[in-house]
Amino acid sequence: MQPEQRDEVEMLARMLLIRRFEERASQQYQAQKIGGFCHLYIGQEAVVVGAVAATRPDDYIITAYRDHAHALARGTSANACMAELFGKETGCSRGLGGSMHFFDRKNHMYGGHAIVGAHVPLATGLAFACKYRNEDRVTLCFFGDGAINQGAFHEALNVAALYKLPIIFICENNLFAMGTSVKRSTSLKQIVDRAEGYDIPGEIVDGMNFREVRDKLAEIIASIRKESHPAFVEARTYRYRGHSMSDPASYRTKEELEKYRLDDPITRLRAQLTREGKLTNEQFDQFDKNAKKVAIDSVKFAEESAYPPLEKLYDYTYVSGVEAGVSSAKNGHSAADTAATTEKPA
Amino acid sequence: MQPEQRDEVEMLARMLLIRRFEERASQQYQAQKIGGFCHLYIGQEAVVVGAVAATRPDDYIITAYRDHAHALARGTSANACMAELFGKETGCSRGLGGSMHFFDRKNHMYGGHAIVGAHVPLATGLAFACKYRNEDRVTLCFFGDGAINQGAFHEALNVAALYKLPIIFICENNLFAMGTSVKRSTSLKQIVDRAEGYDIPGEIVDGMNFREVRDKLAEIIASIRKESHPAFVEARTYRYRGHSMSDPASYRTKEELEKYRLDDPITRLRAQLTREGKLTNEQFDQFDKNAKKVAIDSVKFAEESAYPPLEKLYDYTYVSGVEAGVSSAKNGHSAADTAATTEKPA
Amino acid sequence: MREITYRQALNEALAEELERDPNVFLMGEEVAEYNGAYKVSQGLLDRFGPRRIIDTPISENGFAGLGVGAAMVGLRPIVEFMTFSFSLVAFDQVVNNAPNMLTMSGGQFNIPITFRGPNGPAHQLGATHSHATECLYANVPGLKICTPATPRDAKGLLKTAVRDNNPVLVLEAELLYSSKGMVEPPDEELLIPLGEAEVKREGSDVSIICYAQTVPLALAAAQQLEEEDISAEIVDLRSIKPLDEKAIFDSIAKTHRVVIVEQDRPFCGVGAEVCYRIQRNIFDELDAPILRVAQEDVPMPYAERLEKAVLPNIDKLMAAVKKVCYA
Amino acid sequence: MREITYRQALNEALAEELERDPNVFLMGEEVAEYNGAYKVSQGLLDRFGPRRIIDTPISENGFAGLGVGAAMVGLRPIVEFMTFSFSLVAFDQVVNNAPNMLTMSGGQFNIPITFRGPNGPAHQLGATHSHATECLYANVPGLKICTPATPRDAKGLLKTAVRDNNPVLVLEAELLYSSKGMVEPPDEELLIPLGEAEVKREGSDVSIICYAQTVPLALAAAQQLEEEDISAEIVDLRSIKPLDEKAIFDSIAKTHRVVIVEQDRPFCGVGAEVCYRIQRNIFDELDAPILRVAQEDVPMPYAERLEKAVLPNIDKLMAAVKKVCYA
Ligand SMILES: Cc1ncc(C[n+]2csc(CCOP(=O)(O)OP(=O)(O)O)c2C)c(N)n1
Ligand SMILES: Cc1ncc(C[n+]2csc(CCOP(=O)(O)OP(=O)(O)O)c2C)c(N)n1
Ligand SMILES: [Mg+2]
Ligand SMILES: [Mg+2]
Repeated sequence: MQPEQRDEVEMLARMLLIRRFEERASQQYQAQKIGGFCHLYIGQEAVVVGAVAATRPDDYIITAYRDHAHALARGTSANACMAELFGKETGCSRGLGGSMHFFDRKNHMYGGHAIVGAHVPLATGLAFACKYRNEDRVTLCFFGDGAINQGAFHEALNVAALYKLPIIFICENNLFAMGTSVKRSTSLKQIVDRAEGYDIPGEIVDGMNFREVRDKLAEIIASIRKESHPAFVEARTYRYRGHSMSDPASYRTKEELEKYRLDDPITRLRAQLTREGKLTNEQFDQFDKNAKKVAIDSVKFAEESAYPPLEKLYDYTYVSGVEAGVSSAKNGHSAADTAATTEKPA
Repeated sequence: MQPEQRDEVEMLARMLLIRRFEERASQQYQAQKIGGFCHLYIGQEAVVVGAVAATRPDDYIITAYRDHAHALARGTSANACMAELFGKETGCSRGLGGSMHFFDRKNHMYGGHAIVGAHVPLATGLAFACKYRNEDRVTLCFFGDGAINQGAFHEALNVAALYKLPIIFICENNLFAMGTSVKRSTSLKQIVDRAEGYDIPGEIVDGMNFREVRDKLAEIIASIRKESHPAFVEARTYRYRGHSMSDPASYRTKEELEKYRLDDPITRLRAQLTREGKLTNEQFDQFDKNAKKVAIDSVKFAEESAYPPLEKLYDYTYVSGVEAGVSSAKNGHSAADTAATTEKPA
Repeated sequence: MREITYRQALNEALAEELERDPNVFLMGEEVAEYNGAYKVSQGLLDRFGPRRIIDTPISENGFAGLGVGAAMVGLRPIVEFMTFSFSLVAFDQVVNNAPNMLTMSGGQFNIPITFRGPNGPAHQLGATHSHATECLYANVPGLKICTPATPRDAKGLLKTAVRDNNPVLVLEAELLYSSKGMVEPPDEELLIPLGEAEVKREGSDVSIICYAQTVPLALAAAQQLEEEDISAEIVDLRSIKPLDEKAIFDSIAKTHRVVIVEQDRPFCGVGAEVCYRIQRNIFDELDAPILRVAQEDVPMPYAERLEKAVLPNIDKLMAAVKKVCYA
Repeated sequence: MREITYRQALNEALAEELERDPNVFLMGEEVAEYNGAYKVSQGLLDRFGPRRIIDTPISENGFAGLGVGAAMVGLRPIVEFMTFSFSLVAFDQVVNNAPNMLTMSGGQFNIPITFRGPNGPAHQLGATHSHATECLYANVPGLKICTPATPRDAKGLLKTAVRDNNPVLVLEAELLYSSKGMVEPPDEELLIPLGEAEVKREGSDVSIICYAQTVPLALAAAQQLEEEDISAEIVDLRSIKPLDEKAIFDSIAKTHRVVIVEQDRPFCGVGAEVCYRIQRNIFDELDAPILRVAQEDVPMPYAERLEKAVLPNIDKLMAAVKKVCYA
């Protein structure tokens, strides 16, 4: 099967949308419209968009808490994303997940997971299901350079290799896990070497280069669709902002940041497309204007959306109803059960 | 510093003692004098004895639940070991640990740990303490081929590499984890390759060959004493018995077992020593007779020993007393605290 | 009805659910080629093949998470923990990913997974291998927990668990695997709803609340109490969560005296929660303080008589019953 | 006495213990170069150097186990969990290796380790990041658990924890890190014993049992109740295990009415155990059923008003108090 080729200009527009969305999110966080933790993706756009450009829409993707871009790249609307940050019912997780827990079943985006490394086993489960059902979908599992030191990561890679699951482990190596540089979290010369310990083929890609990410992923995906196996990709990238909104990132130099900014993934793809006559400056400006408008509109949408109603507080703990045959007045819901446990205002 | 050289004949005698002790343990288990789970080491003797022959008595050793041999190799008396299996107060863990939890502080044997993989982080703690105190001790951490797929193993290896801890991870690869062959638990062609994923130097040794184990370990230990670092050793060995006393081991062929028996570590070292004129048949028989006697005597000792007194039930949950300065009538013990919680016979 | 063992009942439940629904699969250490460490999955590999009966490496956190992931896309995994003591290395997957997914995704992903295996102290396995995990997991919203004590309950609850669209823990009792009991024949579908207790013996003087391994203990005590003219009603919770408050309250409304006998450790144990519910809701029905018999609050020692002293036993239970009866 | 923040109190405790005993070291994610995710270890790397203030990879199970191993040979590790929600991936090390070692080794190895970090819901962190772990760990024999609510208690309890020869969990309250309170000057050694509750406010009509983040809540309620002529006594447990039964019973002997307000989830929560102890031991002192205010039994939602509805709050507490006072 041919690797999917998504229109590059469209993909550039998506990177722009991510960038502008994250800038708005940052602003709204500072305005205290957004609560909890908030981790921005600015600088890393080429990784997820490059990867998505190489996948079919029905391939599975799953990631950690730095997840806004993964939803947007997959087609979740900016409105649903911003509304989620605002904790509104129109959010992609109905306001119950927040920044770290974006989900979009329709677009096969399986989260948004906030315990470092803990979603990597989940990813093997998605891939397992594809193999079990004899589907040729591929699962893309994104995680950070810090996650490779979690036990969950290790167990998942071994199982993926053993069962030959159709999965790509994509390490977004942005050089830091919070304030800890990769050098201080593992003794490896390069992260990709960890894959050797499982006999999983590994590749390094320049995560600031959309085309390189897309082409390498397309190649791997084609191989997996032909015959199921796991693969590992270390995407070398950089986050321009701090770890989260509350991190001043004083553990790195201004020079380092500037060096990476010069390599900006959006600027780079734009230059390539312009050079090749596929994009004019006017078109780019139009895309950018549009991205900004979509981001601003999403704030408005989020602001105007309703909060999740208090009455629904107990509605998401259990699904009621069981498969077949079981019936009991008491089965399947716990509201009555739990309501008795703690006191309510009279 | 020179690698320690322990007398080979003495080491052979120790292997014999382990063999005879385990045979008695098996018999006593069948006679229901021993409870719980019981995992025998028969066939693997050259691994731990070879390793101990290369260490100083003040080096640290720690292992999993197949631990009788590790205590015996380190100098714990057969009496204390058998008494532990009988659940007697004279046992090496006062009858509170049982087969899977042998401890001997005096001989620097730090357990006996029954959750697969969970002692590997403990081992890094022992090694960390040595480095922290600027001691040149080495920690030997033994575990099975099944343990390398636990998250705890992974996290420990990474930390050991990162902190350059003085530790040797010794995988006793006996080809099976219960009924699961290595081929079915990891996709690696050889276990030692897993060490590459941490940049830890790895070696394979023939675990049926005492001298090879000892010499390789001596070399590694000398290197570590010179400059602290971790190392990984895959010792290829075989267990003659089932996983535990309740396992008929029907997942392997008689032929496979017989093949390994021909390579018996005791027979092999005996032959080497005899060939070299260091051991006569009479001497060997005497050692064997002695080993059998020590094992039989240990049963008698265990039988005649007292059970841990019921009054001490609460004595091992907390140590009373704190370091300095803290004083309170209520602090440091919980007997009174817990006694109130559940009902006692009148 | 015919008499089968608890182990066989579980085996039948697994086979029937695997047969019924191609989305159901069984995964765990030694479940396939070895036929299960405790032989609960005996014969299933032969019958259903390696696609659906799957041996795993010793990676509890990994394969529990794999199960949760597979459940996100509609499979219905049955994950066996060789014992629930080993589920502690998978704790994060069981308490974070399985039960939180529905909330975190705003209702998009329910997780129809069953975690099962023996739970609680068996015999002389020592401190690391004797965990009774029911109270730890019962604390977690989003999980359901059942604790069958008889072959019939084992079969009926496990089958229901597999069909439930939420994560359910079936905490089996290793010491009861070989015990026997009457169970409906295989051609009669046996489904026992989660959240329904069962009065295993009627009585009028005192209610003994029990579950899993403490059910036979309570029944034995009831017999002995009978001789001393104390009539004990035995309420088997069967499910810890949801908890069948009504069955508990109904019994106490009759007896006015309660002893809870549980297999877990006392501090924040299941009995503490049951006690709270009782005194909060039917305080005036109580003629005596509620008493509990649980483990002693110490790590489990290996030595047999110490282990016995730590566990709930008939002497402790009898003493507690007499105390609440002022007998 | 001088006024300092809870964060500063913890920082002083760490510095003093590191200064006093060369066997003490601090280890965790971002504790050194970053000065702590919540700045509790501010300045310690500068003062004590990288040998004793140690950054780790994101490997909670690994470094918790490293700490336990180091404690086996006499070091006194202080292991920081960035939050106790992340301790769930290290659950096995905390509940198996740390507390069982003394028993399993027949008394040869005690484990003088301190696990510390923020515990319980903070603000809009969602289901995975809001775990209140006190009842999970309190169930485990061999652990001690304290839950300071004031800067003074934070300093005094943490220092005691480090000196205790057993594994101790210091469950801090993130939402209180910036709160202020009077604490003895640095030259006065401040050690508060584990297992001693403190009456934070005297009262005569009702006892409110609380700890950690619910202490300020209880104090606020007491003030409001005062206006309605209800005099509430506020008992701050300070330690969950050992539990200071006497302080609880003494207060109830005065007031005869109790509400327990806890920050954890209700099912098998700390309040359930406290309730059991009370009704078992001083049943006749009670003039009303014991009521509890805990979290609602649902995974924590992100949306602010839903989170507020899940948490214990002053309205729920006031309502419960009035109910037990029949007011
Ligand atoms: C098990 C666990 N430990 C700690 C944390 C706190 N934490 C959140 S993000 C993070 C750093 C992760 O870094 P990395 O994996 O490199 O991803 P990045 O933030 O760079 O995208 C840490 C330590 C957590 N969420 N889960
Ligand atoms: C976490 C955990 N999971 C499962 C078990 C049950 N178990 C005990 S030993 C064992 C096999 C271990 O095999 P290996 O590591 O190769 O050691 P060997 O028995 O061959 O010495 C298993 C699965 C356990 N003790 N701990
Ligand atoms: Mg990173
Ligand atoms: Mg093995």
